[in-house]
Amino acid sequence: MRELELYFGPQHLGMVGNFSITLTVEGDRIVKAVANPGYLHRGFEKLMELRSWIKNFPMVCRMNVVEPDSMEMIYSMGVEKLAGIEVPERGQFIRSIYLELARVGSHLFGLWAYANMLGFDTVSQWAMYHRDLILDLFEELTGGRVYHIYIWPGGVRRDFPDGFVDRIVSTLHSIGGCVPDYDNAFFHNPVFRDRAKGIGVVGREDALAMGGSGQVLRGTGLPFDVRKDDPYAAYDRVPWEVHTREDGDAYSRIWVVRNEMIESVHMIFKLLDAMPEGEVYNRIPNPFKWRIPEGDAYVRCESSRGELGLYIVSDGGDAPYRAHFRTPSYPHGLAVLEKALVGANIADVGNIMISLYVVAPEIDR
Amino acid sequence: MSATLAGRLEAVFKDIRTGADGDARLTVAATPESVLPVLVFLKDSGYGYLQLVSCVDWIERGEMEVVYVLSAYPGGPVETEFESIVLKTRVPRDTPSLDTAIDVFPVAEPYEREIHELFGVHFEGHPRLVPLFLEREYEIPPFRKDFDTREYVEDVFGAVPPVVEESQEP
Amino acid sequence: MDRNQLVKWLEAPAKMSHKYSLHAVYFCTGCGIIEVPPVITARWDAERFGVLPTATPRHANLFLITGYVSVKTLRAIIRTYEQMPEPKYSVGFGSCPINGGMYWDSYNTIKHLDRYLPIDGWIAGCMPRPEAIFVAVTHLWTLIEKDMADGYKRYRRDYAQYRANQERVLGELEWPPLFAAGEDV
Amino acid sequence: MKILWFVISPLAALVVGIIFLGLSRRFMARIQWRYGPPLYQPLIDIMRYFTQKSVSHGAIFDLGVVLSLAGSLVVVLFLPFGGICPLRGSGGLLVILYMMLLAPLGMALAGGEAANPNSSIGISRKFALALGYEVPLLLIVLAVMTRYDSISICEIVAAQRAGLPGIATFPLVLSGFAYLLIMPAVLGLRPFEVVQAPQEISSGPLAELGGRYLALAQIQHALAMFIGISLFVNLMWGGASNPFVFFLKMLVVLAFGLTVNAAFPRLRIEQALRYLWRWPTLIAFVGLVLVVVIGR
Repeated sequence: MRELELYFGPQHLGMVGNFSITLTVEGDRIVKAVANPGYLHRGFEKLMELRSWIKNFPMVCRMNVVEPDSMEMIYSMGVEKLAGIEVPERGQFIRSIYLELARVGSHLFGLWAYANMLGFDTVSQWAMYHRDLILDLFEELTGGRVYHIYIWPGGVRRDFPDGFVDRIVSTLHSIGGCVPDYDNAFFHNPVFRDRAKGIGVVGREDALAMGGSGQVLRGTGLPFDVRKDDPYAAYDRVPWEVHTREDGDAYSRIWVVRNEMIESVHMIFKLLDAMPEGEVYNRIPNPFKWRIPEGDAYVRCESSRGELGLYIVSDGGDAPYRAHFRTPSYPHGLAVLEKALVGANIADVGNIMISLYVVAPEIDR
Repeated sequence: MSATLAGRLEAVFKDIRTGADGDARLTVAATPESVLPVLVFLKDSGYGYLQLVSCVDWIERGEMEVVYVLSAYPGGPVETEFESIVLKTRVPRDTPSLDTAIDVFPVAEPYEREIHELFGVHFEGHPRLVPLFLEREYEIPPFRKDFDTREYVEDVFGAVPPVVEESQEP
Repeated sequence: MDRNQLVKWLEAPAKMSHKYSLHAVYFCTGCGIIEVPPVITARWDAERFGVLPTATPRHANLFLITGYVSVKTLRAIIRTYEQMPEPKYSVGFGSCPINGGMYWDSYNTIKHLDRYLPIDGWIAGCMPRPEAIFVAVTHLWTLIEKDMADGYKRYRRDYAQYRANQERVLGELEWPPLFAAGEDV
Repeated sequence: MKILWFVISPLAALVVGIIFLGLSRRFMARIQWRYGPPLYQPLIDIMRYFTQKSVSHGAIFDLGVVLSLAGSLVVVLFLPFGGICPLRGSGGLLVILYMMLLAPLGMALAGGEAANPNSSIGISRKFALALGYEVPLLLIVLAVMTRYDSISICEIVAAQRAGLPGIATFPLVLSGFAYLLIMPAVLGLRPFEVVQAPQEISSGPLAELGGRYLALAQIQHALAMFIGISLFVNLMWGGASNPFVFFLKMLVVLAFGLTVNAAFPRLRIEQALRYLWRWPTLIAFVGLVLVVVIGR
C-alpha cells in the first residue's frame, strides 16, 4: 500500500501545546512517527545563567504552563540543597498542600484535554470549570491565576490567609461531589472504554528502558512515585497510597489519573488536619547579593506527569552556572511517544499523546 | 567482594574517583573511555534508570563535562544503597566527542541529541544527530558559555526594521 | 452591544457578521493558550459572543497569537495566517509578542511580532486574565466597526516589507510570495 | 400555485435546519453548564462565510460543493413537511434513498480536489459510515413500504394518519427502534461524529473549504439535519397535518439526538461500523421479517 506522510500539528485542534508529529501512514496504520519539538524552545537554561538566583523564579515557572508549581518546587529544592537552607515544618506542610492542589488542577486540565480529544465536550467543559475553581484558590493565596511564584527558598512566601483552609475544604467538597457524575458520564462510559482500551500500550520493559515515570509507569503496575520513594516536603508525614493499573494502555493511565486526583484530595484533608503552627519560611540572605557556595546537586520531585528532576551547578557566583531540568514529558514525548505510535490507528494519535500527558513547553524549555 | 558500591567500582575500574555526599548520593568521575563500561556496571548493580544526561561547559578549564544521573527503580532485582549516582566525565572543549550510551540506555537518545545541538558535543554511533529544537544555524552552539545571547539578539532581531506604513491610498 | 439592532444589520450586514462571528484558529503558539480553554468553556463561555475555536485556518477569521513566538513557530504562524480567508484579524496575546517580554534576551524567540505580521490589537500582561480576552474582543468590535482593524489590508499593501523581514529571520522561505509585487490593493 | 410550493418547501427546510443548528448549539451549551450563543448565531456565521474571500481549488471543487447542496435540496422536495410536499406524485422513498447519497458524493468530489490528506480521510470515513447506516435504513424503509404497501411517502403518511403512527404498531415498533439507534449516524452526531472529527482530522472534508464554499457546506449540513429528522417523523411518527405540529415533532426527535450527542465520546470508524451492522441491522431485519410474515 502507498505510504503517505501526514503532519499532525502544530496547528491542530487535537494538539495540546505547540508540538508536531510527522507520521508515515499506510492506509490507516502508522508505520513511523517522528516527534518534532522545538516550537517552544526559548533557551531557558541559558537565560537562567544570566539572571540571579532569585530572579529565576519567574523564569522556571513558565517552563510548564499547566503545572508551574512543581517547577517552583524543584528549583527551590535545588537552591536549598546547594545553599543548605532548612524549611520550617509548617512551610513543608503548606508546600505539600499547595502542590497537591496544583496536581488536582493539572489532572483536571489533562482530563479536559483527553475528553476534548475524544470529542466529549460535556465532560471536558465540566473539568475545565472545576479547574477554574482551584485557580480561584491560587489567586486568593498568591495573587496569580496561572503563575504563582509562591514557593520560595526557605519555605513559602506567606502563610494561608484567614479562612483559607475552609475555602480549600469547601471547594474540594464541591468538586468531589461531582465525582459520581464524572464516573457515570466518562469513566464508566462504554465508548470511552472502547476508545481507550488496548490503545497506546507501553509495556513495563519499554517504559523502564525509555525512562518512563508517573502515570506511564504506574499504568503498567509499578508503584513508582517519588513522593513515596524519595519523600520531600511533608509527604512522609501522612499515610497515603500509590495507585496503579496493570495494562499499560491509555485506559489504565487515565484511570490512574482519576484515582490519583481523588487520593490527592484525601491527602490534602489529612495534611490540613496534621498541619502544625509556626513559621512558614526561614529568612534567606539579601537576595540581591546572594551568592551560593560552589557545588552541584541533583534533586527530584513528582510533578503531575512524572518525575521532575533538576541538575544544578553553582560556581560560587550570584547566578546558577548551569541548570538542567529533567522534565517528565521529555522522555514521554520523544522516546515513548514515537514507540507507542507505531502500529496505531491515525484516529488515536491525539488519544495516545494526551494519555501520555505530554506538555510541549516542558520538552522544549 | 567489597561491600560498598564505591569500593567495588574502584576495584574494577582503575581510573575513576568516587566521592559519596552525605545524602545518599554517589559521585563518580570517570575518563571518557571508561564511561560506557561504568554505565554497564552500574546498570548491572541495579541502577537501571537513567534520569538525565546533562552537560556543563567549564570554559576556563577548557573542558566540557558530560553528566549522567542514574537511579534505581523500586522493586528492581538488586538492592541499591544510593538514591542517585552522578557520573561525570570531561572531554576537551575543542573536539568534544564521546561514545553514545544508547545501547545501554535507550532513553539517552533524545538527551544526547539535545546536547549535540546545544553544546556541540559529538556522540559517536548515535543514529540521528539531527537538529532537535533549533531552526536557525548558529556559529557557536548556543548553550556554550562563549555564546553571548544578548549580543546575538541585538545583531539578529534588533536588525529587523519595523514596517513603515507606506502612504495611504492614492 | 449592538447585536440586536436591526438597523445596523440592514446598513452593513457584512461588517456586523464579521463582528459577531469571530472564529479563532486553535493554535497553541505559546503559554498564553492556557487561558483559552477557560475562555471557551463553561466558566466564561465565549460562544455567547460568537467566539469559537476552529480546527482549520480556512474557517477562521481571528488569530490569537498566544504568547512568545519562537523562530520555528513564526514559520508556522505565517503559513497559518496566510491561509486564513480575508478579512482576518490578528491579536497578540501577552507581553512576549509585543516586545519579547521576559524573553527579551532569548536567542530563539522573535521580539516584535508586528515586524513580521500585521497585528490589529494587543493584550498586554503575563498572563492576561480571561476577562482581558473579552475586553480585547469588544475592542476589536469597535475597530471593525470603524474600519480600523485593517491588518489584512496593511499586509497586502506592505507585503514586500513584511516578506523581507520574514526572510531576514527565517532565511529563504519555501513557499512563493502570497501577493505578487505591485498587485493592486 | 404548484410552482410556489417548490420554492417554499426548500426555504422552509432551510429555515428549520438553521434553527436546528442554533438550537443544538444552545442545547449542548446548557448541558455543558454554559449559556450558549444566541439562536441566530449560525445565521451570522453563514453570513460571515459568504462575505469572506474564498479560495477555489478548481472547477470540480466548485461543482462538488454545489452538487452536494443541490442533492439535499432535491431530497427536501420529496419529503412532506406537514401538508407541504411539492413532489407527492413521484417515485417516493426509493428516490430519496438514492438522492441522499448525492450529498456525500459532492463532498467527496470537493474534498478530493482539495488534496488535503485530512479531507481524504474524512471522505473515506463518510462513505464507510454511509455504508454502515444505509443497510439498516434500507431494511427499515422496506419494512415500512411492505407494511403500508406503498412506495409513496405521502401515502404512507396518510395511512398512518388514518390509524396509529407506525412506531406505535406492533411489527413496525422494531423498525422504529432501529431507526432511533442509527439516527445519530444519519445526522452525524456523536458517537458517530467521525466524519468531521475536528480533534482528529481537522474537520475532515470541510478542512479546505473557506468563504462561500463553507457557507454552502453549512447550509447543506442544516438541510441534512432536516432530512434525517423529517424522514423519521414521516415514516414512523405519522407526519402531521400542518407544518407547525410537524416542527414540534421534529423538535422532540432532535432533543433525543442531542442528548445522545452530549452523553458519548466519538467512536472510531470501525467500531461505529461494527455497532451499526450488529444491533440496528439485526433489529431492523427482524422487524422486516415480522412485517412480511404477520404485519400485513
